[in-house]
Amino acid sequence: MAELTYREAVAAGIAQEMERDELVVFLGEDVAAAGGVFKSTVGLLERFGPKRVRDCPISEQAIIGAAMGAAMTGLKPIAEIMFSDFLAVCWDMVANEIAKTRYMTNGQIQLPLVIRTANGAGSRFGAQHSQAVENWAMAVPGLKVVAPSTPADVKGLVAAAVRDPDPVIVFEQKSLYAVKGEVPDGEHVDVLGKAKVLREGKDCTVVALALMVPRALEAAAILEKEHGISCTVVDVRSLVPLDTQTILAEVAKTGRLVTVEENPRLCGWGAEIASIVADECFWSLDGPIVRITTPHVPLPSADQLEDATIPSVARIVREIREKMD
Amino acid sequence: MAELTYREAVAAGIAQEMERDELVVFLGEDVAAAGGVFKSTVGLLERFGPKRVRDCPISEQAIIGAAMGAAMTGLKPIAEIMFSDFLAVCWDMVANEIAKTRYMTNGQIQLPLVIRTANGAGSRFGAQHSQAVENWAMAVPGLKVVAPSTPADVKGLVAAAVRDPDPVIVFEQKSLYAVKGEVPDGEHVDVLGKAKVLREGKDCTVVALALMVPRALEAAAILEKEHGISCTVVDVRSLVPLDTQTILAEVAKTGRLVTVEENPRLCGWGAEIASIVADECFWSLDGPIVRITTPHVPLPSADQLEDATIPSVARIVREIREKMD
Amino acid sequence: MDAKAKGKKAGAADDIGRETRLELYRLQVELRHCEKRAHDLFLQNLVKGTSHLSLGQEAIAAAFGVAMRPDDWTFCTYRGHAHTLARGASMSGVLGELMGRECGLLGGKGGSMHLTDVSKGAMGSYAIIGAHLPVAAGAAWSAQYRGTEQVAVCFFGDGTTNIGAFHEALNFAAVWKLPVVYVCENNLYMEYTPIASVTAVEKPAADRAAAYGLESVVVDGNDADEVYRTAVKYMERARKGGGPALIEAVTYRHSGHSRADPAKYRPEGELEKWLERDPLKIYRARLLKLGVAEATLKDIEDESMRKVDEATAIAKASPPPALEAIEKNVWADGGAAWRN
Amino acid sequence: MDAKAKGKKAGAADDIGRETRLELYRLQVELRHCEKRAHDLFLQNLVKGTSHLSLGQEAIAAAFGVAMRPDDWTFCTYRGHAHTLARGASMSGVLGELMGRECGLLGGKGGSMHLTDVSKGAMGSYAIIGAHLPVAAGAAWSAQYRGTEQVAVCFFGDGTTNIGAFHEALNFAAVWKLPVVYVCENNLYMEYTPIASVTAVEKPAADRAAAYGLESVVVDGNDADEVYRTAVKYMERARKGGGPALIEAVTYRHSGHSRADPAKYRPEGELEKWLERDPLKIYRARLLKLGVAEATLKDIEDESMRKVDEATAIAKASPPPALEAIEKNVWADGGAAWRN
Ligand SMILES: Cc1ncc(C[n+]2csc(CCOP(=O)(O)OP(=O)(O)O)c2C)c(N)n1
Ligand SMILES: Cc1ncc(C[n+]2csc(CCOP(=O)(O)OP(=O)(O)O)c2C)c(N)n1
Ligand SMILES: [Mg+2]
Ligand SMILES: [Mg+2]
Repeated sequence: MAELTYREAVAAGIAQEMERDELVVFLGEDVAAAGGVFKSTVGLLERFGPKRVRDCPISEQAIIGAAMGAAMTGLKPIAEIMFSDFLAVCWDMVANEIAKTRYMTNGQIQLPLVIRTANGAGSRFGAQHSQAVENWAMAVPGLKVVAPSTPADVKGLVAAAVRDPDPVIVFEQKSLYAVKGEVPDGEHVDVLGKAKVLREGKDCTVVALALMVPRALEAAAILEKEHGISCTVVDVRSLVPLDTQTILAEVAKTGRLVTVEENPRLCGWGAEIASIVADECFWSLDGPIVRITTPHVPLPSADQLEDATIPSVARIVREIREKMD
Repeated sequence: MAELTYREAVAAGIAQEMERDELVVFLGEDVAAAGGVFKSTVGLLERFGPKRVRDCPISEQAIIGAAMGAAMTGLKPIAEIMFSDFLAVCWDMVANEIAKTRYMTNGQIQLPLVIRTANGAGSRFGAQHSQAVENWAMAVPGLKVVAPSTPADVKGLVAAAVRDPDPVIVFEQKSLYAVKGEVPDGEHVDVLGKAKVLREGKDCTVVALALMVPRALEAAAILEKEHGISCTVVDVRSLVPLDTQTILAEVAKTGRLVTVEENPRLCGWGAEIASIVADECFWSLDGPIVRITTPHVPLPSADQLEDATIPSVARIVREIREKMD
Repeated sequence: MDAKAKGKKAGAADDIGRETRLELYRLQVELRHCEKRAHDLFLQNLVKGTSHLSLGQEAIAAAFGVAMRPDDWTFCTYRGHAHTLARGASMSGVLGELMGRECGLLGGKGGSMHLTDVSKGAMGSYAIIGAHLPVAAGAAWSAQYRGTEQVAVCFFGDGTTNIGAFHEALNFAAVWKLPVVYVCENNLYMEYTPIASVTAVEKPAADRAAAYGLESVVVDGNDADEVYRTAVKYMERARKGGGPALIEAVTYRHSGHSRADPAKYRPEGELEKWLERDPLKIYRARLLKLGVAEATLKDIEDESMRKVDEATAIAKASPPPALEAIEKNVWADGGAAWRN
Repeated sequence: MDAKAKGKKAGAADDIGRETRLELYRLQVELRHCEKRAHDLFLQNLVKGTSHLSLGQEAIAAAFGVAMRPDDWTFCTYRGHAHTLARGASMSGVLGELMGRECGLLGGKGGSMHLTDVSKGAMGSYAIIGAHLPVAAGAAWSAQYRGTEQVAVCFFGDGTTNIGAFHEALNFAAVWKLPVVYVCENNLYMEYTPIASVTAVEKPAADRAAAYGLESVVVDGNDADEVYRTAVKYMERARKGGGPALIEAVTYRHSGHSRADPAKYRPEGELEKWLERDPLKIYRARLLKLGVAEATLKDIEDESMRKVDEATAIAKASPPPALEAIEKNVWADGGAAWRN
């Protein structure tokens, strides 16, 4: 096992797949010569050359459209959208073209492509560069969606996304890029659609994603130690496909569900999970379902404001305590 | 009371507000000389002239951007996006610019504008012209969102949207344009953020929107008559602001919640409502929360397929019966 | 607009052989008959959704259809019946799709605006303005990457030149020197609005070519020979690494924008003027002048009508799609599961 | 690229009075000092988010700042400190916003990329490439509609010319003859990528002007007088109903793209060459040559430094915003409620 940062693990995942398969190509803005604005693709140009690793104009529609056209004719493109907020600029390509084409053509066109993007808050960049928008993608039929929380997961899920025959969007969390973690040596490929149970508890099942996972774990430790509340923590990892078996099973065991979401409140992924649990797991529930989310506001930029807006460890602890009373 | 079609009521709502306030202007593609592809703006050009009613190039970003620039400098624009699917083409303008600008500028910039768009299925137009995407808009902080189900409501809510100082998106349902209904004579202005209880029942509260409202009502009549199940039916009407008071009160009375949504399953507005109810109304619930939605697929175009994809009266009846047993 | 941007006539010298010319005629006739049939079927309420006919614009689809290599790729719009047929897609598949039948090219799941036949290189019809221009660039990139000398051809309308994706795709294709030929069919209108009233230049595509370092090319879109020569020229150049082209073919649609449109917005006499310049009329006269026998043409026409009748019968006999299709083919595994 | 598209030098004859020239110098100096201070504050870890400096590009913001009427509107990008200050926005408000303080122009809610001061006509800084070009057109529409003779001026970079919104806005503004002046500051790079490597034409804005029926205008963006003359000319034309303009001002940024960027991608000697053409250096020399006393310039410089020091002190003394701000000002009622 080597210790890598999350950003290094992204590059390692891409490199592993480009090494394996010549049809894998990578494109985006400032990704090649500069190695990406988050330095998550450093070294790829040097290793795979300018034919396979390409810098693009500021043309997100062209980038994603080109990835789509290349994918339907035999390549396996990985396209980077620098900040996930910019998905809005090419949302038609993502939500109306890529997501629907296989279905509309009754399976004639296959789109083995990956869109990677830096998602979420923590960098004081303000409301146009900091949103968590994984729920936008989850809402669109025809897209697979993952949001890894560790270096090992990001490497393995990027690799799995490249190998998957369907379009996959990988949401990388900006605030996790500098985080270090063990990554398995050699080829590492994960599986789409599997949640991970990171901690087992008796009182409450906490379901979290991406940056909220380490926070949920920390909160669970505090709740256990200081308040005697014992929490299961599930890392959802993949929003589509969604591992409802794991989630339902873990909620059934504790009788309570708390979601911890970075996305703003309305129509967040937690709402979907809550609605599934409230239907299929209703009779096992011992109390209300609780959602802890970013409030339904655009994100403020000042450091104190931003920190106080997205769910913090302290807020998770406080809300779970209050609701478990 | 005059009887108007839903499409006539749209034009009547716009005309009422343009008559009242010279600062109200209207722009879109094929909206002026042609009166709109759904004929929902017939007569406006003749009545208010080419300075106030303007045909635009196929440039959705320019149309919505221009509405934004005009709104921040004193006009009150109404912009049409022909099909709601095309919101994806200008999603950056809607979700990143219009929704966030007031917040980011700490209230300096005000955006009194309306975006109207034809939403939803029923016309056999295929997956790129038939989606129900009201949940896309609901998920974005800073947007108000309404989806009227009757001619009276569409007139009154369009008028309310024009008068509201914030950006409002009006989702008009394509399949309702030809529907007739009574519309109050004279000035008619509704209120944003109010749900309507259309029918009171004892066993179950059915919450629906737009095209699903008449279907829910019809289903409720059948359930009552043929199966002895008595349903409350609530027309949500406004997703943001959301009238949670009415919804929670009605669910508390019956102990059951069923949402009927045209949007595809994942992260639909019904998920949000389900999560609110599962938290705040948990102890009043007598059974699982049920969501009846379009399955999570792009829409097929053939008539039989399309009809079988979105929730039908028969399916609503069947699912409620099964779940109420 | 200044004169220099007005473009030049492309291709003129090289001759076109008799066989090619007959093929060009055959294809135009077939597209015409099939579109007319689509219209009839609509009047019989057998076409359920919308439909956008190419009546009057057949020369363009036909000329490219004849000029393209079988492994080249076509990308077109909702107004794509002709372009799809011109690549050799099954006519019953096209009519069946319009009618929402199981035999449709897309099994009834896509509809008239999304005709696709990958086996013939018809890589899809796109119904949101502009979106397929970047997609075509991507296909061209894939050909370039793999060195296959395939060319992507992308058809769109005059109205499409005002949307952002047009601009992004053209610049992208030019910078990467991609083997893609963009063909703007300027039929003077977007839906119901005259293109001149919403466009800053006179020739919506050609006057913008220079913005991408490309030549300004305008052709008579109602003259199949002229379109054919231009197609050959720029496709060959693209094939050999010469990069993209942007061709503006001026034409006119005889019917309304879509089945819902009676086209009342046209100035009086405009349609009549263009009917004089009907591509089939022009081409038939030319063939006769070139010495082709009337009987040869008549045979082509009759044969084409038989083909249309046959396709219609097959489509009419085809059942509606099974309801199971609804939850099929979202994913490559054939299904639609979003959860375990 | 062909010669005809290369554009012509705009404005040259008319003279600029001494007072205006001193004002142009004063403003350039002030923008320079303030940007340098922003950089210092960043090194002291007092600027919390990102920041994009205009060092080296001050002549453009200053020239327009002087040329604009107080009720004209500015739309700019994340690289907008200079443009906002040039309209007269409070310097402590700008620095305070960069530092995330309560005294910031946006109360700390927007950050360095969104500087806005509506009271001065600074209608926002937009951080997603291209978005503000249509918005500026909309403001111009509002001026045209109400007959106020206001002009909207919209600044953006070379990289922005390749995104769809650029194209849509320019066509829209041209067709509606809107009073908006688009100013492309061509500083040769997008973030870290040379613009030439991703753009099909040499002059990313000017070579596209013809695509919107507009004149090709290229100016030396490091010469405040040249920019000023051009600004006056096209703003006046727009004010009188002559429609939009697209001006390409060639310039260079002395620092990296943003605070995170050491700008190692530049070829050796490039920065040095451009430092020779530093707009302040050029302008100072010109004023001396025109007979302005060294002491007058020195006074301006000292006064500007005092102003920056004062603004810094105010910003540093300002507290962080109260946490209640988080749920304020989503809606016009001042709140953030999405439910009752
Ligand atoms: C983004 C988008 N905006 C609007 C439409 C609605 N629409 C469909 S066809 C059309 C006109 C297109 O005109 P043109 O490009 O000239 O093609 P033509 O129909 O004339 O072949 C419009 C506006 C659309 N499909 N997509
Ligand atoms: C749609 C979009 N894509 C990418 C970015 C990231 N980005 C920020 S600045 C920038 C470069 C812009 O270059 P240019 O327009 O030349 O302006 P400059 O920074 O040189 O002033 C990029 C790519 C963005 N903000 N928005
Ligand atoms: Mg057209
Ligand atoms: Mg630049």
